[in-house]
Amino acid sequence: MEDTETMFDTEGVTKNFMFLNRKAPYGTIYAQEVLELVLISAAFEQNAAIVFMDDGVYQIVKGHDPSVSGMKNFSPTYKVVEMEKEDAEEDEDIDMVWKIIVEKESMEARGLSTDDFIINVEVLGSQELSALMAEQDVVFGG
Amino acid sequence: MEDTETMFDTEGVTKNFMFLNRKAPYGTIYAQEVLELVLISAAFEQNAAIVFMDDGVYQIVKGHDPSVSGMKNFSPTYKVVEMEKEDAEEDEDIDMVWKIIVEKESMEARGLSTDDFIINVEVLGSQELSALMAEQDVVFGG
Amino acid sequence: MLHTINKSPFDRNSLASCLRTAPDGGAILFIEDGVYATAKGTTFSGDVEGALKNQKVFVLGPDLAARGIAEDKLIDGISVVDYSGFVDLVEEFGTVQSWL
Amino acid sequence: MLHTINKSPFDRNSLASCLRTAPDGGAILFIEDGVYATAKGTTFSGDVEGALKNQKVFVLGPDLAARGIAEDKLIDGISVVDYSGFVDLVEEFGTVQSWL
Amino acid sequence: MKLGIMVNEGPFTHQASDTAYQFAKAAIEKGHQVMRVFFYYDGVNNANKLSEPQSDDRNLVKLWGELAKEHGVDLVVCVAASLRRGIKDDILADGFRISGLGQLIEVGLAADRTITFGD
Amino acid sequence: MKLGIMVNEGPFTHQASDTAYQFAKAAIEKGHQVMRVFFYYDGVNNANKLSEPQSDDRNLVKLWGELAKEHGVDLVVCVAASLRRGIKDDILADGFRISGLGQLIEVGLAADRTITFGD
Repeated sequence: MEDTETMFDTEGVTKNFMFLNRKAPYGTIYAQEVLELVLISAAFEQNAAIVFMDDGVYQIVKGHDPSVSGMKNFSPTYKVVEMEKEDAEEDEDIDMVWKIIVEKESMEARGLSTDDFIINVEVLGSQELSALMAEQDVVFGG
Repeated sequence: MEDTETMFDTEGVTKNFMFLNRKAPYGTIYAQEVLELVLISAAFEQNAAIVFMDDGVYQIVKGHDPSVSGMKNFSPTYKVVEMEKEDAEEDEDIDMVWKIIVEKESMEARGLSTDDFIINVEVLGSQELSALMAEQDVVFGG
Repeated sequence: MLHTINKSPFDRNSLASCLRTAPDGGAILFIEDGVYATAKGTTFSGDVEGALKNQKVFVLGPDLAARGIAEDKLIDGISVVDYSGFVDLVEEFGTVQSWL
Repeated sequence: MLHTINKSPFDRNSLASCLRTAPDGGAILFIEDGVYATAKGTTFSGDVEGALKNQKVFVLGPDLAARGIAEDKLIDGISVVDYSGFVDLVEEFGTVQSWL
Repeated sequence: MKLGIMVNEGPFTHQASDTAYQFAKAAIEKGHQVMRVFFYYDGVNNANKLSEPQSDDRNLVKLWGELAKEHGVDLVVCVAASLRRGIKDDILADGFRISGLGQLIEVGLAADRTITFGD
Repeated sequence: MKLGIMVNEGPFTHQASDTAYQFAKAAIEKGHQVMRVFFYYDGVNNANKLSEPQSDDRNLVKLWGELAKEHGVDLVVCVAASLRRGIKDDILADGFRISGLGQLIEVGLAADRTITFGD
């Protein structure tokens, strides 16, 4: 498969990747296309912190229906991300650790709580998120 | 010339056009391409209010030199806009009225004064700008 | 005059700029990511409540639905329109200014 | 950790989000329209002065020049780098986070 | 009511083109006339006929073209903006034509309302 | 130092591609290796060979191609993002190749630093 074709020697390399989602869904495509990147990364069995902060927290709110605006509903893909995370936790042959995180301050500023989200998330305050950032090797999104 | 080719009957129609510049130059192309629109509009001899507010006020700051960033300096084009305005004022055969306006609140929030600008501008407070907006037929930019 | 706002108030300054300069007696229509401004209980709800004193305020229903915002979460006094209602607002309120 | 900020603080919330979460002891580099945050006397100068307590702060010279911001207008404590200096910062401070 | 529409962003990346299309369609259904849609800035990318979205996604290039064909809407792509971005006759989708910026001022003069969709 | 670069916006509309190019050039001049530049989102528009800027403006499509040719930089355009936006082999500029998103994760693993330029 083209998507896992390799050119560099990365045998045995493990890194911490952060996917930082800060944009609202539908108004721009960033939320949707970064999801494609997250899913591809699973094939490489790397650690991933999938973070929702600022307007990115709106990406995982329940009840999206963009059909009347003529757009595609990519909301179910977040469930796939959640499944990948759970599979990695359950399968002892897979070393990768995935985290799905919401920044507390962003969530509260928007009047949201974890009940509003379609997936299970870990809520971190800015200071805890800061500590997690310091552990990353590569940060995508923004 | 293709740019003044017409398809609709607009003989004798005069309107007030506002070109609202709210974006900083160079980071995005909007400032540059809206200028091209302002200049084309001169051929139609319409009234124009060219307004700089929010980060748009940075467009007319003196001393731009984007060459080291590899970009084109379109700053001199604002002088052309100013000349069009002055020509319209002096030529009694031309009915169009052009205004070049800076919103006071936007200018002050950025620590700028009219001395910082490469062209002469009229400074209006939000309330005065509001009154001018109410007179417009078409608003471009944003 | 009809003002459209298509950006989240958390991300951009369009809402603030519109409220500072919009002539009284017009209408504001929130579309696309702008619809986040119309929900109750956010840090920007107060600004929109203030706007309701001088402007009629509308929100595009299809964009609310896209983002999962139920109509019972809207700030009181905001009316929901569909694309057909959007066209009506353009006809009724005259010049359109898009805050981009 | 190196943070780049390429948006005007007047237009977007990147600066605020970066300052809220950036780990101490790293560096912030302002590029593109982000360089407007580095001038003295704006409504955001205080935020950047605050950042200088926990982070080293840099600004990309070519982008200052593009926008006509003279170096004597910069907030004290900010260092100017060129593209070569930008590369050095990436090498020195490790993981790069671009606040877009 | 006679309408002019300006579209400033390409398809997919921003919702602008979607909203403009839905607005134009609704206006036509109500009996209004969309005189012209003018594509400026990255909006010129709406005219790239090579665009091939996933099968379950909307195809904006095709949707605009169909609107032009069925309702005689004039779809104009700015020549200067197109040259820069590589939108040329070779890849211009059906229903679009390339012309100058004057066409935008003209529709602003001719239409009862002109509305912009962008970022 | 081995570098990976991600470019998220097309030429001209945002400065992202300019900054990425200047950064890549400076890194190479200092003796670092730019392993790969990956173009995602609207970044795929950097590979449109029909792009024809005004004669006094920079030509980013050509500049990237020259960098690839002179210094062996691997310029990869995301296939999924390209299909949507109509960037296909017919109009693919010299020096670019179309491949999958895995190429971005791969360079993230192989490079010492990976840096993103976007909007």
